[in-house]
Amino acid sequence: MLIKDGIRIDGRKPDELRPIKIEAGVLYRADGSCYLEWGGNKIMAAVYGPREALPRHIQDPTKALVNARYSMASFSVEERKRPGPDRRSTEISKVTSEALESVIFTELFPRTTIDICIEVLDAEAGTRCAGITAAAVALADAGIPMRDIPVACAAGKVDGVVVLDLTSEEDKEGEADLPVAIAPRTEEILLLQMDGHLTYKEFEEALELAIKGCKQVAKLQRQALLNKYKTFEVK
Amino acid sequence: MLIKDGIRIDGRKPDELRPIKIEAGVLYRADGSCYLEWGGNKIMAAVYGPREALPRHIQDPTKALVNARYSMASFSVEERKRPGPDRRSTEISKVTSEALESVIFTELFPRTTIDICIEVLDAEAGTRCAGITAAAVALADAGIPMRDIPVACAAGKVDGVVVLDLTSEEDKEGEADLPVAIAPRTEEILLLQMDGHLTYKEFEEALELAIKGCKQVAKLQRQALLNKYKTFEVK
Amino acid sequence: MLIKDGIRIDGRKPDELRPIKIEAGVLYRADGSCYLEWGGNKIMAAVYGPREALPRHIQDPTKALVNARYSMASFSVEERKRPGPDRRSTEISKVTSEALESVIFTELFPRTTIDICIEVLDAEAGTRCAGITAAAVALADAGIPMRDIPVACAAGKVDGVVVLDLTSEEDKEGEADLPVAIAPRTEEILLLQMDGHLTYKEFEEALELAIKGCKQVAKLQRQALLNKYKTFEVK
Amino acid sequence: MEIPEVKRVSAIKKDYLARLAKEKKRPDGRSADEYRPIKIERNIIKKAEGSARVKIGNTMVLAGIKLEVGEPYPDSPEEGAMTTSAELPPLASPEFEPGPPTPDAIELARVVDRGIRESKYIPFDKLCIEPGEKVWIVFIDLHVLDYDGNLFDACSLAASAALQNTIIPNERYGLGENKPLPVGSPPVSCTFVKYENFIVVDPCLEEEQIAQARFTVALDKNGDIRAMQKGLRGSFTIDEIKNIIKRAQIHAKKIRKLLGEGNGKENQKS
Amino acid sequence: MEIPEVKRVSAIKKDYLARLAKEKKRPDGRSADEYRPIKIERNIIKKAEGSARVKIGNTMVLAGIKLEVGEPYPDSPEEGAMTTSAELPPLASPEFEPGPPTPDAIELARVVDRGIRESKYIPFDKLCIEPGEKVWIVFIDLHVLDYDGNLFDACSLAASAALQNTIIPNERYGLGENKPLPVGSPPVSCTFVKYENFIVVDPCLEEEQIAQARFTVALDKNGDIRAMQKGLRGSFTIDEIKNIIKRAQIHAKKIRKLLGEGNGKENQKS
Amino acid sequence: MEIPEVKRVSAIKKDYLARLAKEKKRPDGRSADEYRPIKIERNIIKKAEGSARVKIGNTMVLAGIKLEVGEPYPDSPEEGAMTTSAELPPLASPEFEPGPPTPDAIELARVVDRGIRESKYIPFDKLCIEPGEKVWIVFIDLHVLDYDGNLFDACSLAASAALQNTIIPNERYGLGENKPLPVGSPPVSCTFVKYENFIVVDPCLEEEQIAQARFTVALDKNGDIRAMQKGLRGSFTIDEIKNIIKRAQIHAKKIRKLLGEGNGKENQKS
Repeated sequence: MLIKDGIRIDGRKPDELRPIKIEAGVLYRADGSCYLEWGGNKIMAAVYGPREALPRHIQDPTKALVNARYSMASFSVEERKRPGPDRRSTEISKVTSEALESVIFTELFPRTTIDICIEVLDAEAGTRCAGITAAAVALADAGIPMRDIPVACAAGKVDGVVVLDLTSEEDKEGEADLPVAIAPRTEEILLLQMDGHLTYKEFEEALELAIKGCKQVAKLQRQALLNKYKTFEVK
Repeated sequence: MLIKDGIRIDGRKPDELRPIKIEAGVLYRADGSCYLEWGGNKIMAAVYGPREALPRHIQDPTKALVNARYSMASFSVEERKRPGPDRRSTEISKVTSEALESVIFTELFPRTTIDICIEVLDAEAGTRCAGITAAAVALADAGIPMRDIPVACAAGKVDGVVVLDLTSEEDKEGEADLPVAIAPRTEEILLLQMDGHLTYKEFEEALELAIKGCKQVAKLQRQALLNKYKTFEVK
Repeated sequence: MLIKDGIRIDGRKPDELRPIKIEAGVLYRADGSCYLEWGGNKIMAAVYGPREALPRHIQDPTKALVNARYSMASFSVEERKRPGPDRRSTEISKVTSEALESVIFTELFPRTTIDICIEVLDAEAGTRCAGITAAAVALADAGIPMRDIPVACAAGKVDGVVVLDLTSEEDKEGEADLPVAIAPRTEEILLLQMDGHLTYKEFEEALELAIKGCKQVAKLQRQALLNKYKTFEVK
Repeated sequence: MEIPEVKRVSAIKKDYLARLAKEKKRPDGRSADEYRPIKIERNIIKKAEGSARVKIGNTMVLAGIKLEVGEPYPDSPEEGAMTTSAELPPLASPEFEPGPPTPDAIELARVVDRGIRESKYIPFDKLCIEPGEKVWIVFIDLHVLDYDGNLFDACSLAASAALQNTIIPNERYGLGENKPLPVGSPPVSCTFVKYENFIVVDPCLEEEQIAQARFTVALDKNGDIRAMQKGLRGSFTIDEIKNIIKRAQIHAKKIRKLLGEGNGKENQKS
Repeated sequence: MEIPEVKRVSAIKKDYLARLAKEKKRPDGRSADEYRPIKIERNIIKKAEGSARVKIGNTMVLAGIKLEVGEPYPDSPEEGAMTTSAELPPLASPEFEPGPPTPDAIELARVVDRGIRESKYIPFDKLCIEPGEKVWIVFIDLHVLDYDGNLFDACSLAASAALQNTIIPNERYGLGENKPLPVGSPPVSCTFVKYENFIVVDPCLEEEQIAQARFTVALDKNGDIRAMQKGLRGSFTIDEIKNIIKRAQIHAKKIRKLLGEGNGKENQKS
Repeated sequence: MEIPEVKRVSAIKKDYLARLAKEKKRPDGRSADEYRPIKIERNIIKKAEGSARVKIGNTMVLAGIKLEVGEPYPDSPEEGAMTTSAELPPLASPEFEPGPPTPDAIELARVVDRGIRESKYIPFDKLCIEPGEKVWIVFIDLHVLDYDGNLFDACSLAASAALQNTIIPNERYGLGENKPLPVGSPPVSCTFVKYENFIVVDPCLEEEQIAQARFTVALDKNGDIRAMQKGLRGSFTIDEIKNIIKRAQIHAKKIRKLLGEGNGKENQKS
């Protein structure tokens, strides 16, 4: 039993997020960066670019290429992960690239590449949403022109209840997981994946909850960016 | 005992081919294609090109490159094969490329590549000969100028008898296998490999039989190409 | 006990080298080459270049690239080694390239590469020093302009005694190994690695001994090159 | 890093398709909610434990199933396992290249895999030979032969059909007689793309080349959702996604019939 | 084959640094024998058995330790084993690229490994579970997060610090209670580079970019030498090397204090 | 995809060789049926269980044999096994590049392998240690040191010679005393190339560079055929091939003597 008297095993209510901490501009070398803690997840994201795409034959004369790379440190999971990309991280890199490219004004930077590095240092369920959220802050920190700052959050179903932001145990034992990324101003959906079992009605409910979660996280993103600029002012 | 009263375990006479079915122009995207069934073998071949060879530094300014790729589907054999080329298929791709290039007027298409894909979908002895035979039809279907349509067939030795077109069991238990590809008009030998044990006299006999087999198969190739054009006429 | 009454298990004194045989110009295709036997080591080294560096984007417009590749034959060690570079040989290739580049007038050959191949055919401790020593002779044989001919030799500590040129058993059971490469005219240090346990004083002693060893080996290098030119004269 | 497919479409063709889209017309004359003809052939590869060839229009894929005895995962010692791979060989398209699986092939295999896994189509608890030691591993290999769009649905359908006629090769491993692989009710996958604000089911290649966003949903026999995947760099509104799922529920019912499902038969199988 | 880093530095910057060097000045104002500020944070990765983040100036690396049960080497059946890897991910520098470890990353990992191994920091004889069958394998993974020079010292220090707080995960393998990994006294690594005949400790990135030669020495608590590595295509004189080692002995004593060593504590640990 | 070697030959050289060929002359003055000098040295690698260096003219290859204990194939539980690899290292030719085996290297290794295997040179039934569990695996590694044409014959000869002096390393595995690897009668390989309708044995590099077709035949002590391989993009007539085999039978007899065969000795060995 994962939910008892409406309270989840980590003490949260069904529509409650895990604790989140976001810091922008934490790296010296990167053009933009973000460190994010979300529950037991620790994520470092960096952005390089726009810079000339090399080798030249991959250049697109009409726009920048957006190339996100999601990667898990070998010590970030219970059983040591072998270094290098596996099939799961290849898929996540792909859907993350697509979600982030949605909001970037890529046509401003033809023949270039915008490289986004997402390193999962400590993992505890929901790393793809945490990674997109961190990468979006790093993009803003790098000054990449975007029509909105993307944000991601998952909803799911556990013990028959639609809940927000699953833990590892809820993800493993629960009935469904629905990671969603949106452009918060317009509520456009940039990423949506799902596995498990949801009726159409449950899906509607879960989607609504995920979007609500995204909007809460979006506030923390903006606060983190604001904090960085404040730091500058103080100096 | 693989031969009894002059009859082989699958009921064939020593100089008899397995049943063969050839169909040309079966794929929509490819420039030329062929589907071939030969005994228990099922082969799909496709041709793309001539098209610009890329990256440019591989281009030959005097002629087209001919690049055949023989590949077995992971489910085409008893024990599942891991995807990707192994040493055997690399060798077969090489000798197949060389055999087919023999007849193509490559000097007409400098700086290009002619790509030939041979996919073994179901395998039962003799896949390299079946692959070359199918590829040759696909080349003709693609309209690649050739001085002849290559064709391949194996002979071998089983229970001391020189036989045509070995089955898996004959290949495994028999004494020799001799795959041969020819240009049927001139009887030039484009491919010849052999492993096993043949006296010089047996070799002469086996080679003659293989060439006889090739010529029978060549008729089926021509019929298949004719059938395709007939189809056009009917429409 | 590896040292008894001042004598090592293979009968050598602490400051004595193993037998060394060097032959220059042994290969037909290479621009320069050297065959070297050093104790149980057998090494073949070849040099190609300076030649145009390809692909072009790796060219350095100010100088030649020096690219040494240390490689062990699969049959050169007790347990068969899988072909291809491992982490150890990658490191040795790197430090060898750096050591040899030190003495080459690379700025004379912009946009080129000087390729140095070191193949260990039979291995018995000290292959990296033997490889550098052989490569240096091959570079001289190829006529590559150098300000000196590098030479390498290891010292170490065994049974508490500082010794020259360790055997396999001494390397395994001993307390320290200190491979050193120098430019013998100036005694500049081109390569120095060490693992084990040495006090500062022991290090000073071992370094002095290694340099002494290098200078002995340098004489054999020069003799080998001389022998080659003598051969020409005789013809 | 891949150059987006869209680059390869000429500006003229793109304009033409965009003009058509504004009139809610598709390049091959179909309506927005019309699949191309679907054809399923089963049991065509003798060496495979199960197989099916699926054509959707000119798109053709072949699914082959192999079973091997292997070790169970430590956390499910009494359950079989499954692995799904997709090959996009150069045979099937001038754009496909030889080499290890591209991100496209990996995404395709993983989406098909999730549909099958989450709908519990294969009862893994029936694939245990010796608890903790030996279980059946089901290998689903998807081989694309001709690529004219909508590989997600073609591959999903081929995998489902191939699993329906799969044999457990007990004899090869000295484990008694061969018998059919038990299967439940298959997932049915429906894929849509959006271009110029026109959302169509079963995209052909030309449509995929200019599509801004893609959506795939896998439904079970009750019309419940078992897997979803949004793809490409465009976006959908919430309403568009809700609408897509409702349209998919209608298509899935029809496609399910091609699998011999949707008429009470599925109860006999499980 | 790598293009030397030095190519990427502009001629103007190189001249500027060379002029500074002649006056024995460094680009960030430090003296030749001055480290940048060093900061060690421990126990920051929950999923790892041990971890530490080390900052030296702007350089930041993370070491994570994992332990797994594995087979011993045939020639040391009663001893555990250790393997050290370094990742130079594109996150940490615009010059790093994804892919398998480069020669730079391999050299870095092997030099750190040798320092730990030769100083007998990990007592492998205490990592035997079942002689000849099961031993603990210690995985040291070095993850560079921000690269502004001197990765050798940063990685060595991070590995040493992470091993100090590492747990043997007996519970995960049903081997009783977790307990701390026993460790001896750590090695301390000091790295110098030489440019324009100026030899400085703890090079920053700009200095590494124009350096002709590099020297790393790992020292034990007695100041004895446990590992050395000369790098890059320049050379050192004998006296320069002797002098470097003496300078390193002074630095190592100070750095050792950051590890809680050098004050008699190390005896309690072993 | 490789650019054919022929591209690298200048047009002038090609014309020159073609003119020579018309007069049935070879660039190094040999007759069409003349091998370059052949030299075999055995037992030169101490760490190998067997070894031989073969020179044919300027071409030099080294074969090293290693034996390891391994599992037999399921379908031959009482037989040892063999695997043959060829390395074309950059040491041996300006055209060879580092990296995994090229198609050329793979073809070379496989043709040598077939000659040895089909002539039953190694009696695999004598390499069983424990039926179904442990057998000897023979690793034949062919290392090209200097490439001036005709690697097929040089590698085949080196492998045969190396196997003749190979030791079964029982002591290393605690299986009693070392003893010689039993061998039968070796295959002898003869290679011909055709250019400008001139067919010559033992091609040197220049001839290989302009050759249109290549033919290799491996013969046993009776002159029977054990393996054949036609290579390159040209063709042979039936009569040409028959003629080549007859010429090969004469050469093989002579080469066999260099292996200490052809004088009744082979009976003592088997």
